[in-house]
Amino acid sequence: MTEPLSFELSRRSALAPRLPEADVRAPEPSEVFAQDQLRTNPPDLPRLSEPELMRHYSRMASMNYSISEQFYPLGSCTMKYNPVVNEAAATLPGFADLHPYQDEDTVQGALDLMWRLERALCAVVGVERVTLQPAAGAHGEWTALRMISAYHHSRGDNRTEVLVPDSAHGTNPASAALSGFHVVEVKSGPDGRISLADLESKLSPQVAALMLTNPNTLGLFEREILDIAEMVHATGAMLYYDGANLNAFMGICRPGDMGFDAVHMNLHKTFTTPHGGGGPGAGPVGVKADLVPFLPTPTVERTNGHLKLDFKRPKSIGRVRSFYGNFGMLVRAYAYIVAMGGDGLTQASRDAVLSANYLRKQVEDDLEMPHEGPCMHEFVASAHNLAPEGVRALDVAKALLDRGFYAPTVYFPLVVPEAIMVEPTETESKATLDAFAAAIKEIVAEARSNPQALHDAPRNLPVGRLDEVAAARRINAYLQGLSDDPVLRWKPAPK
Amino acid sequence: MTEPLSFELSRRSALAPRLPEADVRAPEPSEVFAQDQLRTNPPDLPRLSEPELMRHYSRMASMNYSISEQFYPLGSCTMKYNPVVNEAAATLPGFADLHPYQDEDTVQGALDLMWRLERALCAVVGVERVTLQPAAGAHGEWTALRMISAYHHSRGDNRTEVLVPDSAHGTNPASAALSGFHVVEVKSGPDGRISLADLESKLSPQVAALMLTNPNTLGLFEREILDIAEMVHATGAMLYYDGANLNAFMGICRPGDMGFDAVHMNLHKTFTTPHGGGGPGAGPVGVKADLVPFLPTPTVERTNGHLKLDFKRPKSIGRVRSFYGNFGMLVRAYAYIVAMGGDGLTQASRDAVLSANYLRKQVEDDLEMPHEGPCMHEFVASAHNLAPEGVRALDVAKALLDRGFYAPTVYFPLVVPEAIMVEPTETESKATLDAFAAAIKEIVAEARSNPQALHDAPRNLPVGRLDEVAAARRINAYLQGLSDDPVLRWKPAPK
Amino acid sequence: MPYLVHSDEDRAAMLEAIGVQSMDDLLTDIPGSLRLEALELPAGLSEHETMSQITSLAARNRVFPDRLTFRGGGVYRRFIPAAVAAVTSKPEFYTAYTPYQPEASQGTLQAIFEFQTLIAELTALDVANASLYDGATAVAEAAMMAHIHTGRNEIVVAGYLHPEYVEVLRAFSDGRGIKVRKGTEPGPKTAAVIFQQPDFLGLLVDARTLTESAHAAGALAIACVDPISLAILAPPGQYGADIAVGEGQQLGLSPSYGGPHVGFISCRKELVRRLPGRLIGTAYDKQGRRGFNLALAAREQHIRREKATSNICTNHSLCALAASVYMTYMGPDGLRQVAEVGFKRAHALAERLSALPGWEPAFPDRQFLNEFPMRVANGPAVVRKLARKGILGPLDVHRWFRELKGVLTFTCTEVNDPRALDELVAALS
Amino acid sequence: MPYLVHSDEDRAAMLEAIGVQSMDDLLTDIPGSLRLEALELPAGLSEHETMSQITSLAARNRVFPDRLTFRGGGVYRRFIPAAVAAVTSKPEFYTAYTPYQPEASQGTLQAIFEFQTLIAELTALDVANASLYDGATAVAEAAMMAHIHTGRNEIVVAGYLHPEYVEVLRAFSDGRGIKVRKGTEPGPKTAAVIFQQPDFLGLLVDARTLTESAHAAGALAIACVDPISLAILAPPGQYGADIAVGEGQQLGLSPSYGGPHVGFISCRKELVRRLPGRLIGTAYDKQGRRGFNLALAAREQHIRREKATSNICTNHSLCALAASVYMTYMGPDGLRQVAEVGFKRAHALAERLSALPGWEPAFPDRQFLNEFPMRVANGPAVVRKLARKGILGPLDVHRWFRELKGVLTFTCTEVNDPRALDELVAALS
Ligand SMILES: Cc1ncc(COP(=O)(O)O)c(C=O)c1O
Ligand SMILES: Cc1ncc(COP(=O)(O)O)c(C=O)c1O
Repeated sequence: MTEPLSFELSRRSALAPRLPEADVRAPEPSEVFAQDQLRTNPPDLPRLSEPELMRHYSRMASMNYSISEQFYPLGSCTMKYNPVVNEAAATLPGFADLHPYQDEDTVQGALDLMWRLERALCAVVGVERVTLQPAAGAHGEWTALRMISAYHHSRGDNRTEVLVPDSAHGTNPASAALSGFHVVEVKSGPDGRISLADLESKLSPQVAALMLTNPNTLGLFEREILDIAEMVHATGAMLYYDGANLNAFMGICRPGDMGFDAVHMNLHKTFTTPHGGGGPGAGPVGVKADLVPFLPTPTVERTNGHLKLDFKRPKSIGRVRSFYGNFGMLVRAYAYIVAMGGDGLTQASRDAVLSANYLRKQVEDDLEMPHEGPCMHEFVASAHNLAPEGVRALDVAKALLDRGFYAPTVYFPLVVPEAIMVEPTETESKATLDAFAAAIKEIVAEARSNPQALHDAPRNLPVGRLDEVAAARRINAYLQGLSDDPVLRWKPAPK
Repeated sequence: MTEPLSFELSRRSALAPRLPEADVRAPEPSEVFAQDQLRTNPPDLPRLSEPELMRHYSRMASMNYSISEQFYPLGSCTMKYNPVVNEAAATLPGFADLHPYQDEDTVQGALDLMWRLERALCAVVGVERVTLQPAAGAHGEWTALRMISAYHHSRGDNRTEVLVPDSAHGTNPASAALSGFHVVEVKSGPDGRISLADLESKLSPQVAALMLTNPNTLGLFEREILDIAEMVHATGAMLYYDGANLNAFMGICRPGDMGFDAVHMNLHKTFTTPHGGGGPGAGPVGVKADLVPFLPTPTVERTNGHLKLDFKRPKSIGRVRSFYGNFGMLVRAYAYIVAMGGDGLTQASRDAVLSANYLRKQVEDDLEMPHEGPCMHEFVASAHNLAPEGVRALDVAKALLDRGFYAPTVYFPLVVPEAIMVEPTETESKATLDAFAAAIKEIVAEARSNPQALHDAPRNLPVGRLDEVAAARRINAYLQGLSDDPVLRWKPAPK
Repeated sequence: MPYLVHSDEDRAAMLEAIGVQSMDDLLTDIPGSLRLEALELPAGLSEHETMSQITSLAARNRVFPDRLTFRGGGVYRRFIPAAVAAVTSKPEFYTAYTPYQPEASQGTLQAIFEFQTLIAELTALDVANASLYDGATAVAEAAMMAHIHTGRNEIVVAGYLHPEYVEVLRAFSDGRGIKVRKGTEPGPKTAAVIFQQPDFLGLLVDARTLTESAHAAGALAIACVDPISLAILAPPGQYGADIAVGEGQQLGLSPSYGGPHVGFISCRKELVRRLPGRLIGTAYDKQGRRGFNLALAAREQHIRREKATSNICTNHSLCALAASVYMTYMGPDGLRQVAEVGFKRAHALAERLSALPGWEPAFPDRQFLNEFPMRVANGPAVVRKLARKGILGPLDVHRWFRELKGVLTFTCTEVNDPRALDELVAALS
Repeated sequence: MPYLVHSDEDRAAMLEAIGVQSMDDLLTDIPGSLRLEALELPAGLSEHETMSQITSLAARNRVFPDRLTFRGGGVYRRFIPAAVAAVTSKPEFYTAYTPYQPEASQGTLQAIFEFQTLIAELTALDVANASLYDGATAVAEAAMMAHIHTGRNEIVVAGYLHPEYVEVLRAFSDGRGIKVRKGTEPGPKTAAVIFQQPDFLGLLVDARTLTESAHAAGALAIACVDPISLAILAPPGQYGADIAVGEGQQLGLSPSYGGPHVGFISCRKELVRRLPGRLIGTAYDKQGRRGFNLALAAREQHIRREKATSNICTNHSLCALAASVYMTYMGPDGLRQVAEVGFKRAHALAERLSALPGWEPAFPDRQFLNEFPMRVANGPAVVRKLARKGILGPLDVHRWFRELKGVLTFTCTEVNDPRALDELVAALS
């Protein structure tokens, strides 16, 4: 069943909620402001009673798949269990009700938490300092590139290029470009790893940094990472670590030890802060000593047990967002780290790798495996083998939805045709992995026996497969002034 | 999709949760207790990791209909919107973390809340005092009957009978019987109201009380309530009000004014405390002056702004449960009353009556209406008119489930064959009522065109119609020792 | 008004559809003399003002930290996993009614079926019901079962049964002409012997002997048990009790000034038909899928009316759900761990208190689990002094028992960390 | 370990199925020299101990009551309807990912589509996106849009734009060779004029004139607005601004020491293809059922990579959901009421403060809505004194602006009840 929009449920006659009255002697806005400064037409917000509102959102919620109810093997996204106690922690009034401009001595607990979280993250990734300010992974990438840029500038070195592998996530080249760099792509070799030859050929004194994730987006560990680091550093460039794949090796190895100079972490992946249907996340960035002077302001500093915010950092790249980061998410991540401990985090990564290899094994005869294993915390399969039946990765994805599973990431990374990228995480049971493998087998069998059924999937969801092409056409028509349907928003009927 | 039992998901090898260690020097239990005092086999509780546990319960939750997502027109149950702010109120640490044996001066806020709630309930139903102790409606009925019994005894009057109308809820006769009374049934007349003639014939000096609800379970106001009260009181009996139907007339009239001597209220109906899938509720009982000495201990008393619990009540019937009632539910009900105010409660009842009459009107041509309107806050229809097609009230109920509505109460009250008892409440929109009426029309049409479809309902739910007869047979077999399947519990496989 | 949905326009349209002029036309059955002008209640408030008022009431209560709470007496501070509230705050659970339509209520039904199994396992008896209001009414309901089952009119209460439970038992018994007697010797009229294990003071009773003497007299044995204790102590089924009852607050429910909590009851197969309240069982649909439904309804008020085994209708489902989540979170090992931590800390504390001048164990020969009675000269003063130091000290049981002057019961659980014990001892020294 | 599911037995079975001997066989790609012994972190704690530790950190913060909080500066205490948390705490919303599979994500998609519409309505512009990180990055993203759209390299910041937003704007601009200049006069290189309405001090700017002068110079006008103010004040669309941005914290989000909050951005139709981040649109299935999906993805990083309009991937969806619930709860009249209450109380307070000796309005000729600057000799001392009395007093803006010595900005909202104003004035007298 679909649910009407709040705007469609709205009735003009519905009453406003009861709210406090001003209860003071004061003028009306119309007595104070010029006509021109006042709004002429009230905004057309919906008018719903509270019971209608709550039911509206409750019904919408039930139209979502989520890790709370479904296996959500979305590769590269590390959809692991979000501990419920973390929600309780973040909503403690002692955190939730703090104003960001309170005086330092009234927020010692908050600052201490940030300090401790920073130390813990330093320990996990092997760096000197961490800024907690960036709001997400992409924001962290860009923040790090700003620091790398500032570093080179501070040495009078005007480097203009950033190298990015062809298997990289789209945010990497985008962040580099937005940071003012020219993006140069580095090719992957046949084994799914970066081609050292190609890298060699692209490295030059113009190169400011190489952005890598390891294991890479194919779930494969870059075995030659130490050589890569040496090559990169030899040209004076820096090595940047996209931390989206950090879940693969906590306690097993560290980006800092591999030679990475800057590292972002997605707290909403590795450190269980919930993804919220698309954020908020948190994308702290860790750096080695060379980059420390360039960290965003303020940093959290501790002297004799007293914590303070340090705004006086002359070489800093400045602020990358308001205040001190997505503090509420930092609380959750800290709670996770405390509960897991060093032993727990290590076991988490080991289990994540184990689960990925186990699941890969279960489906290796059903889908194509373009690269040899073992994989790390995720693997990329291909639906290429179903091409003869006209079945695509997208069909497999939709058929999984019908079977009660969210779909893996599809068509990413771009280097694998019909990619199906599966990341089970450590918080899914063997029974769930087995059920997923059985569903894949069933779908592959159906691809052979009745491919149309797969094209028709999903059938058990509130809507069937949406026609995205037609939708794009309608948007074009609107933007070109050929249609009144704004597509990107509801529009009140003309009065 | 169905969900395995936690016991079925359990694996012997699963780890226990991390818990605090004792961290003190102390003996082991086995060193202190005799062998005989120790448990020999650990209980066979399931072993699930937290992620598995949370998903298990999340999936079960999604198998429920509830007022948060569905119209739930369950007659006599007043399934109205449960304000979300009330949940926040009840879980404030200042309430949730109070120990019942804290000293009075550390719980003044809690006692004041109880005091204020008592005053508010007195105002709504028109009585002198209210005890907040009973845990539910049935418990309140029994508590009131205990008081009525004590009252008569205190006057040396040994009355042995309680009169209960044939349309009464099953808890009424059960409560009377458990209170040691002999139950005598009073018949309803053809207009759905109590037959005064029959009442007359049953009244005698043996009668301790008449239990009534008004509007009665047919949703009809007992027009002759003042005559009834006079007749009952004339014989020295008391009049008891079953408050399940109080939502019909808050601010419109009051049981106390009608002549009722004792009144229970279901806070989980009229006062929006959530029903929890079957409780906890709260069933306060209000009484007129004659019964005040018999109230359960303790009562809450206020002198000069200081609140205390009064345990010294020599005529009291004693305690009806531990501590002071379902305090958490009292907080919720109080929050509701404060937010609604006198004006809001009155409008709530008016809207409840309006909605019931409106919905009755929409379906009066589709189902049989055994009694003339107007009704109060609910109405009882009958599926008797579908009998020629072999369709029963139960079929209508199941067909409604398939259409996204919970079912009305069926087969109650007993005086209407194939009863379908509909209580829309004031918190459902006209649009919802219209949709429900449309569903009824569709079902009635289907009864004529394809009755088998209705017998096969529900089809869109996790399970189809359950064979309750076979289930009962299996229980009998178990209880008679003819089967190993306990039916009423999961049983570990023999080791 | 906050939770209403109809606008005046809706109301007019609905009245018109009904075919009446005004609301009053729908209320004509109500005698005019009964019609009220208005409720004598203040006008409603906005949500913000409502919460401000409620919050300031809450602020007039004093909350003692869990780690410094040593008071029990039937309600205990314990670690409650966040999973419990995460489940019980799901509207699909908390805003559903009693599962009359099983196909649309499988969530509640399955959860309660699991609760029944958990309680049956814990007590080592055959079948448990879907919940009762609290421990006190559970004791009373069990006594009523025994009364009907044996046809006898006397209940013997052995030892220190929670005094409030005894009061409730009396209220239940009074109406039905049942005599409640304290003692340990059942007679020919005795329907049941009821004992609490550990008892109200925290002391262990000789459950097996009490059970055997009940049986010897043709009476039933009813054990009122602490569910967490059963991870260590012999469960009722092991020593042959017929019915087990108890209070489930410790299984994941907050103290909440005494409620809502949850009563549980389980029994031997032979007594199942006498059980009060709801029972959930398995049932199958035509496709053979397993589901759950309300079972043995023929015992209940809505079918049997005055002949029902009890009048209970609404029970404490959501609290039973909380208890299920708690027990499932713990598992057998977790529950044992929790029970042991309380046991050990209580024993460590008892030893330290006994070393303080003027303090002595009230019953030095009796064993206890995690609650224990000490004797001291000036009980009430000690408790007041601790309160001033921010400690919710022991329970002064003299209030209920004359013979226990100066007896204070202390409780320890996993929330009373060792430093909290130090603070308590320091405050008493 | 708390959140892991595999038992040792499971692990062994899985290794066997994979066909390896040990975990290490799966980690052979990692050079031995990189392998870690162990993390330098303490061992894990139980949930109870974890929460105890976190709770004691929280206890080391001082929470001022909302009613006695007069500090704003971009983050405000407001009444948050309980409905907001009731919705955002639904796991179906908060544990979902970005809605890549629309058919299994209609809840999130529809909610965000409603958010886009609400923001577009509020700002009176054509289209809004699905959210940005915060107000600061929203300003910067808008500037980048203008830079690309006009091909120009200068951003003019007019008046008191939030100083932290300016800093972030600079950080964004630096990398791309864009100059940020303060002033009100755009020139031929100006891509956009950015102003805040009301500004950082709470004062109204002449939005129409600024917009017109931007347009006259061929630049875009970017208005950074307070969403609640738009219930009273002219929205950007009304005075012709091209892009509206702002911080949505006031729409139902707690202060939370500065985040997570939510940035919003809306624009004229002509600029839609330049928008950063996610956009949701309607789409239909074969049966003609309306659904919602991610739209215009060709602007985004996962398709366009280095040519994308922005690098944003994860945005602030759940905060946008909270804001949607808030705005829907309020409706147009509720939002106006909230805005008016703040306006009136602020004006009442300003008048009373102006009557105090030594106090004067810092900009007596300028109008304000619910935040306003006062001047007093000893600003910092006043603020400290109030803190001692339990009041989170005004914001000392001298910290950012040399010229504003002794200027303190006060904020009033519906949570500062009249008695709270009395208490503040009394504390200052
Ligand atoms: C490999 C990789 N890098 C970067 C990102 C961007 O992170 P965020 O979405 O937090 O901005 C992602 C997120 O999907 C990713 O998978
Ligand atoms: C008319 C009537 N009386 C009494 C009761 C019993 O109330 P409770 O379920 O709270 O015990 C009900 C509940 O369904 C009822 O409808």
